[in-house]
Amino acid sequence: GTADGVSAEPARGGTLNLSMSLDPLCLDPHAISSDVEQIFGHILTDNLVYLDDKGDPSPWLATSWEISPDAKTYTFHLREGVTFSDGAVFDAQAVVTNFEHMLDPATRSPLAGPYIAPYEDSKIIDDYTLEVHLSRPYVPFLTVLAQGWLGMESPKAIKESTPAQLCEHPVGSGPFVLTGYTKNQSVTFARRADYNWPPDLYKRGGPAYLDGIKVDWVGQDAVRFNSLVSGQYQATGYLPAQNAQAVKSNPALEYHNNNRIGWPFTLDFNVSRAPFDDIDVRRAFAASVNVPAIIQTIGFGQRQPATGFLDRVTQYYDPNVKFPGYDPAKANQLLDQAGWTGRDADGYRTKDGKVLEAQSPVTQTATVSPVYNLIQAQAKAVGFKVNVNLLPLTQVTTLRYAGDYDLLSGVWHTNTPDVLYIKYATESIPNDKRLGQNLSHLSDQQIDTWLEQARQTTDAAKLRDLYGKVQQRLVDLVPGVPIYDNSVLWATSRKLQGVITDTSHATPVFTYAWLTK
Amino acid sequence: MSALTATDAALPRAGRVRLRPGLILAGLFVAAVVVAALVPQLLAPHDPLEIGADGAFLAPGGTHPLGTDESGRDVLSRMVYGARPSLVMGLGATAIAVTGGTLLGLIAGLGSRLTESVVMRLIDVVLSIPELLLALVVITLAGAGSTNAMFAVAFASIPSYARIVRAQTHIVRRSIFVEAATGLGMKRFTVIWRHVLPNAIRPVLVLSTIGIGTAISAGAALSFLGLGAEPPAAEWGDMLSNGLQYISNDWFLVAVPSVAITLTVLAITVLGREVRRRSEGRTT
Amino acid sequence: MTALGTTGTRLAVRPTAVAIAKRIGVRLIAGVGVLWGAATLSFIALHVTAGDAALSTVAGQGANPTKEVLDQVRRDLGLDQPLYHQYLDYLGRLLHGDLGRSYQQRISVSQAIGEQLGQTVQLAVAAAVVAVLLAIAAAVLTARRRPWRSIASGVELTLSATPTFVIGIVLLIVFSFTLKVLPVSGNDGPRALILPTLTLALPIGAVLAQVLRSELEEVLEQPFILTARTRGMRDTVVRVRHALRHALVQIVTMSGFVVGGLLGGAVITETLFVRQGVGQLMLSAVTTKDIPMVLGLVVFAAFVYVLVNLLVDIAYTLIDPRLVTR
Amino acid sequence: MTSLLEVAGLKVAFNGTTVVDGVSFTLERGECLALVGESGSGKSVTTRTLVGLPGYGARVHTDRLRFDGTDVTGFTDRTWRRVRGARIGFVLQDAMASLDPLRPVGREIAEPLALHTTLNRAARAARVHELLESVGVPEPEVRAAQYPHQLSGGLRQRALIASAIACEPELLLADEPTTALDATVALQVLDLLGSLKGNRSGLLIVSHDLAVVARLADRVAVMKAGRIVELGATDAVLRDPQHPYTKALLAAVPSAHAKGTWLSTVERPAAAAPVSPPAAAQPGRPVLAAVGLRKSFPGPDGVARVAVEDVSLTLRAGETLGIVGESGSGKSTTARLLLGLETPDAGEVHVDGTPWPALTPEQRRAHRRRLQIVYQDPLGSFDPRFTVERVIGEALGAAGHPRGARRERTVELLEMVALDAGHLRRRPLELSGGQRQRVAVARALAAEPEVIVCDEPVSALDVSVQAQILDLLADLQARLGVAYLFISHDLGVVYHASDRVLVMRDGRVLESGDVRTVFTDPQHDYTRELLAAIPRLTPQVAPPATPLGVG
Ligand SMILES: Nc1ncnc2c1ncn2[C@@H]1O[C@H](COP(=O)(O)OP(=O)(O)OP(=O)(O)O)[C@@H](O)[C@H]1O
Ligand SMILES: Nc1ncnc2c1ncn2[C@@H]1O[C@H](COP(=O)(O)OP(=O)(O)OP(=O)(O)O)[C@@H](O)[C@H]1O
Ligand SMILES: [Mg+2]
Ligand SMILES: [Mg+2]
Repeated sequence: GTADGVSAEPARGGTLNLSMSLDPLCLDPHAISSDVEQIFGHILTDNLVYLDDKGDPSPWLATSWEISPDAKTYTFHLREGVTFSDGAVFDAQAVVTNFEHMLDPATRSPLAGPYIAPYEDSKIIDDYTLEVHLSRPYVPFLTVLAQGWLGMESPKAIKESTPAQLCEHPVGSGPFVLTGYTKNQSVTFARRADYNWPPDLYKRGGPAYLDGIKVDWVGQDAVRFNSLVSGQYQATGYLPAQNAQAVKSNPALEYHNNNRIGWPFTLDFNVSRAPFDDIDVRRAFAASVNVPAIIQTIGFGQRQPATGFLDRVTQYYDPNVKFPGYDPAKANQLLDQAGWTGRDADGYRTKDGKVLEAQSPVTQTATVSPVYNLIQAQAKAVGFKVNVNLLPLTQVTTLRYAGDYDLLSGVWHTNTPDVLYIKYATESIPNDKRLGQNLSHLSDQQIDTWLEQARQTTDAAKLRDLYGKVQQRLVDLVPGVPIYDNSVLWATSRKLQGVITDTSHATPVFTYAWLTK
Repeated sequence: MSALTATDAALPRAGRVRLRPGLILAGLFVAAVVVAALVPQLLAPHDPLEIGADGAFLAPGGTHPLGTDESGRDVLSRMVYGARPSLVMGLGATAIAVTGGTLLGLIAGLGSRLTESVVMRLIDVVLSIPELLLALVVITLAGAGSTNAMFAVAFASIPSYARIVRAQTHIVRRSIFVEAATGLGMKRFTVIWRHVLPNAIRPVLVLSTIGIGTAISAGAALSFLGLGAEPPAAEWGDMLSNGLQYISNDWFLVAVPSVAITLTVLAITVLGREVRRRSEGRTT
Repeated sequence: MTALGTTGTRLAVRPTAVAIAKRIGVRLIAGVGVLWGAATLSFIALHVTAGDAALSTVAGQGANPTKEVLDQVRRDLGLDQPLYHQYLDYLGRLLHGDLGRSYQQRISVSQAIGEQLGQTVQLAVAAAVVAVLLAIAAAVLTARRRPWRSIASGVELTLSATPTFVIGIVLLIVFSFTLKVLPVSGNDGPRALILPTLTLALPIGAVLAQVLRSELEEVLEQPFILTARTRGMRDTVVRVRHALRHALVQIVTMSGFVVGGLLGGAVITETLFVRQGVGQLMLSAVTTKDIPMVLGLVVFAAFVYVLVNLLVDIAYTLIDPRLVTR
Repeated sequence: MTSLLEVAGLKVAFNGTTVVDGVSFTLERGECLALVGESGSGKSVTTRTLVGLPGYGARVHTDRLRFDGTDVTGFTDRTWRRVRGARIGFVLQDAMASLDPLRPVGREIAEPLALHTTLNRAARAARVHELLESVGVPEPEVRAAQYPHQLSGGLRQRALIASAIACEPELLLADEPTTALDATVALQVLDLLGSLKGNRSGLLIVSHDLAVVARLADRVAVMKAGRIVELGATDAVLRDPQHPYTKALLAAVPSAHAKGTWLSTVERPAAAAPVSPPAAAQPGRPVLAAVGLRKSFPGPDGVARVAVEDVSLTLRAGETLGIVGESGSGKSTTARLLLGLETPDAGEVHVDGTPWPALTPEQRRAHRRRLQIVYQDPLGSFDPRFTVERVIGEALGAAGHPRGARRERTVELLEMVALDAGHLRRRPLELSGGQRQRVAVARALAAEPEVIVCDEPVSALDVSVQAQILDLLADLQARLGVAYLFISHDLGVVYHASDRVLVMRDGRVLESGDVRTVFTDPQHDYTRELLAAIPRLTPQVAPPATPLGVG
């Protein structure tokens, strides 16, 4: 914002009207997995650490820390003078209460708890020094603490409220305080006058400039875009890609397309069963997908094609690893080679009377992304039948954990390359004892070893090497087809200045944003 | 003897038809929709699923008379191919609903008092849930998809048909001509089969012609909410909700299916009303 | 004289009150039956379906919960109990007016419905009023008046055949996207209510107008209308004072249709205009299999149905004295 | 002095069809003119045109139309409104439907007062009570607060008249004021109307029945097909009709002729002559007999209402037994009990000596066929989808006729009821009232019955059509020897058609016996009252009825 020099001098006051697409239905960051929380996280709560521009943790509410050589004990030195908006004091006990709240099953934490799953216990050294013990080496622990879902909440509120109440009214130490929440409609925040503990990287201090923020949920893409254009809102999240061009050419608006850290939008193959248990079939399918065409159609040129299984802004992303591209001739050749040489009446390949087909359960929504149509059409061109089954969310979820599918699509946004552990470690395969995100059911010993080693070191060179090898190995094993890098599209009014882009989530931070008159 | 007939007034014979222009237009439109449903390849210039090489959001003209959609598919062809699911929805749902409704209505209307009250209370219960909610629940049970949507729409309209049949059965059962037939010494079953059934079903059949339009509209609404047809099948409601996303890019994507649905429902309604009018003995 | 007049009125009224009370009593009992039936049917229906509600509660896309969390949720929701147990439990709570807690929102269903109800009621009432007024105006002004009658009935036919969402989209495009005179979305302010209200009201109003007009025309054929004319009454007064009341009976009869249409239309209108309300709640509850919420909404809808029927019954007896004593 | 009303060359057409074709007459003050003629002859249209309300889509042309000397042809709607209700009162044809069912009758009666006078609400209420009293409504305060459906037909008709005379109009038009009423009530209404004329106001009364107006009118105008075919003093017209149509109308009044007389003007079918002498002379075996029948129905409030109480009767082969009684007296219920369509609460019905309950279903069906019924409403008794051929064919089938021979027999039957084969393909809706009634008779005959129950077979018909049906029935009895149970509330018709008669009231038989005996020497007060109300052609002195007068 400031670069345009419209108004370099911050002005105080005004309420920011922000439109978002979907209410998480719970505002307690520990209890939800919604993307929206990354914005709220930094409105309501502060984190122990903040990532620097290299992706390494830097101080925020924790001023410094030490890691034991076995990577299992972390000693945090905490910032003094921080208070929660209900008056509770931020100290070592508060941090412990937060960790325990994240892990308490009653919280039903879908993300925060699992991110610190190795947490065992803590020892309070003094009011502002805390020693945390993990059950196993887990260096990414520090990094994930920078995520919005792991923001610090008031221990008083945690103790005095039921989890459901906390959903309605979480209390943090952030620059704004929750003042009103109507489910599915709007949530309002007011500035906290005594806020003075932003991360140094914000390069500003003191309370926020805005008097308040009002967030409305506007589900329809077309309506959200048009209400932005009409001036009803000064900022809009999840800008529909099809409207990007219009925003760019609108002099009153500013366009933001920020790449995010994590796992790109990928089609996972279920490698545990036919037909994708055959690596040739996987390779063939991958070669049949025309990624640039898909991106052009669904991304309106706003997305970058993925090059491998990590988004390119992720730490230790290896630009030399290249996922092979669209090559229908090769796809046909591989399928012939795999024995799928017959053809049925519709032109689909068969082997021993069986049609080459894949089941792809997709959550039904009013508008299903055209990506499935495109993939279906492209696969058909090489004789591969993709059945897109639109199902209610519940049934898709049930199928997902039961492993009953051939193709599943998704993204995984986080702030650490350890996402590869979440997605591809054998330990992450769902089974009846554990839920997990390794939906391709890939189980590779080498990958497991490298990912485990990466969890034990802070040595950048070693990490680069380990993650590089994993990325290459994944390209070789083809557990899926990476399609495009995950990015977040935003539009803001030119009247809104001083928006900071968050280093973990690439979302806007409004702490020191202001509205010009 | 024939002199007695002198008092016979000249009476209008039924079947004299006066066609109004609206009726003709409606008839032609429905005919076109039927042709599109039966042999879409006759009217459609392209394969509705084919993702064209010439790109998305093409303006109308050239090889794409109505342009292309977000995936580069030909809009005209999709519109033409969309006729079939709509008609199948309209006819299928109505047929199921009328059959179910007639059965229930007859059971209630001819059965014992106990049977009647059980059936009617059941119908009351179903009727107490708004149609769309009922359809949504049915789809939650069965999953989305055009067949399930058809059953959902049908299921939701069974009660109203059943009520009509039951009420009609009651009227017919007590009507003098049924008594007259009984008075001729005919068997109960014969009387029911020959007189009660056909007369009880009649109004429902007439109403169902209008019901077809309503069912098409309801089916499109489900697709619009994302609970109907499965992509990439061309279906009007689905085209519409997709097009709505791109309304700022190309309003044609919304206009085409809107007009198609509206005109089809309108034309069927116009014809249905004419059928009803005729059945009530009005000729103008 | 006046005293005697009152006696006469009382004579006519006394059996009325008793008769109405009796009718209401019978209706209430039937209504409870309907509520129970609706609750039971949907309970069975929802529990028979595929899909694990606990999973969808905490394990949607992007979530990575632990097994303990999932088990905890199952316990919290009572999903680990046998089905008959869950049913009896549910009925028991229902008897106390407790609809249970929403899986997704983690608040009580009555609270969730209560929070959204205001918006929907606002929309529905506005739409109902607009629909009825438009219908009455159209019918009274155009019944048996030649060129206007055809024009109005053509417009009505088109509107009643146009799906709600198409009407909404057209209004949005014209007034919000193109003319930019009305807000695109939102729940606040009367201006944001205009387009959704019209969207909901137009098709319903069109159907009502058609029914009303044909009813009016039928009434206008009646001898008592001619009688009123032979007394020297002017046409418009005859329409309003004599004919309209009869036609209103028809509107009362159709109130079931109107309420159903409003509730169903609300789902679509709220989706389209991104308004909050019971319709939205319904849609999201159904798609996420939020069982208590869906059940609550079904029971709520059934309750509205029972209530409306009751009111209709009372309205009938108020409008048409024949129904009481006949 | 100018005439009250002058009409010359009045023509009214609907959609190009002329329905009133050059009507001319005058009406003086203090005079009563009757307009008579069969249904559809244009009587109502003529009267409506007199107040400027000919109907939707009417085209009116008139050479002269003056009211009290003023030419009203150029009246605007506004001017008309000042005349209507104030100077011309109108009692519409359909009394049952001429009062707004949703408003108390008092409000309806007060309406002309509100429109044309400056009376306030209380004064209007007082005037309404006064008016009701003057038309002979007891307890006017109570009645004024009641709704039309709470009033009997007679009271409703009176209320309507009260509303028409509320502003003391100079001209009162009464269209069929007695059609819907029971004979006794009709008489009272006629007397009421008679008492209204006399001073300075004129009365125009419309009816399809010459006899009805005979006792009231000073002059009679006979209408046919939109024209006045005869106009003259009542006495003269009745005694010496000039136009053949008037003659036919007069001849068709059944009460004037005993059984066996041919009523209609059309020639008697050759095959039928001569009509056999009254069957009562040769009593046959009893085919239907009832002993102590009783039947009650649950009313809307759940309380049982007795419809038939202790009815016993015997119907012999070849005779006609008439049942008379006012509406609701249990006539139809008795018939249905006899036919076994309804089970009695007490008593027994014997068919050929066997009681219904003793019969097997098989035997019952056989018996049913032998007992046929012709309904008051023939249209409702046909399956609307069936053609005449199927209607009769079905009855033939029931009587065991083989399929192949049915067509021929159907044509025969149609000829018997004077319809030709051209009617075979028609559906009930495509037939006129008289034709439907004849098809109903043909169907009854098709089953080859011994008994035909005729439940009000002619009450919905015009006199001329009524005459044809009555003739037909008589002719068939003579030829086929069927027995009739003849139900009617019209004593004239029963007198004409029956050998023996049963008078019913409130479900009980008051009196029974040979029709001549009962009619000439009634034993019961009620029977006498009924008989007094029979319209007669010769104008008589009205029996001493309740004294009525306008206040
Ligand atoms: N509003 C109208 N539109 C068209 N035709 C009409 C209208 N009113 C009356 N007619 C026709 O005019 C003719 C005369 O009708 P009218 O009502 O005057 O008969 P009527 O002599 O009063 O008969 P009835 O004894 O049955 O009352 C009939 O054929 C009727 O169908
Ligand atoms: N099926 C029925 N249910 C209830 N009440 C009935 C039924 N049939 C007849 N009644 C009542 O029994 C009484 C006698 O009726 P019925 O039809 O025999 O009279 P009616 O003499 O034929 O009269 P009308 O001349 O009007 O035809 C009436 O009060 C009527 O309301
Ligand atoms: Mg008339
Ligand atoms: Mg009767």
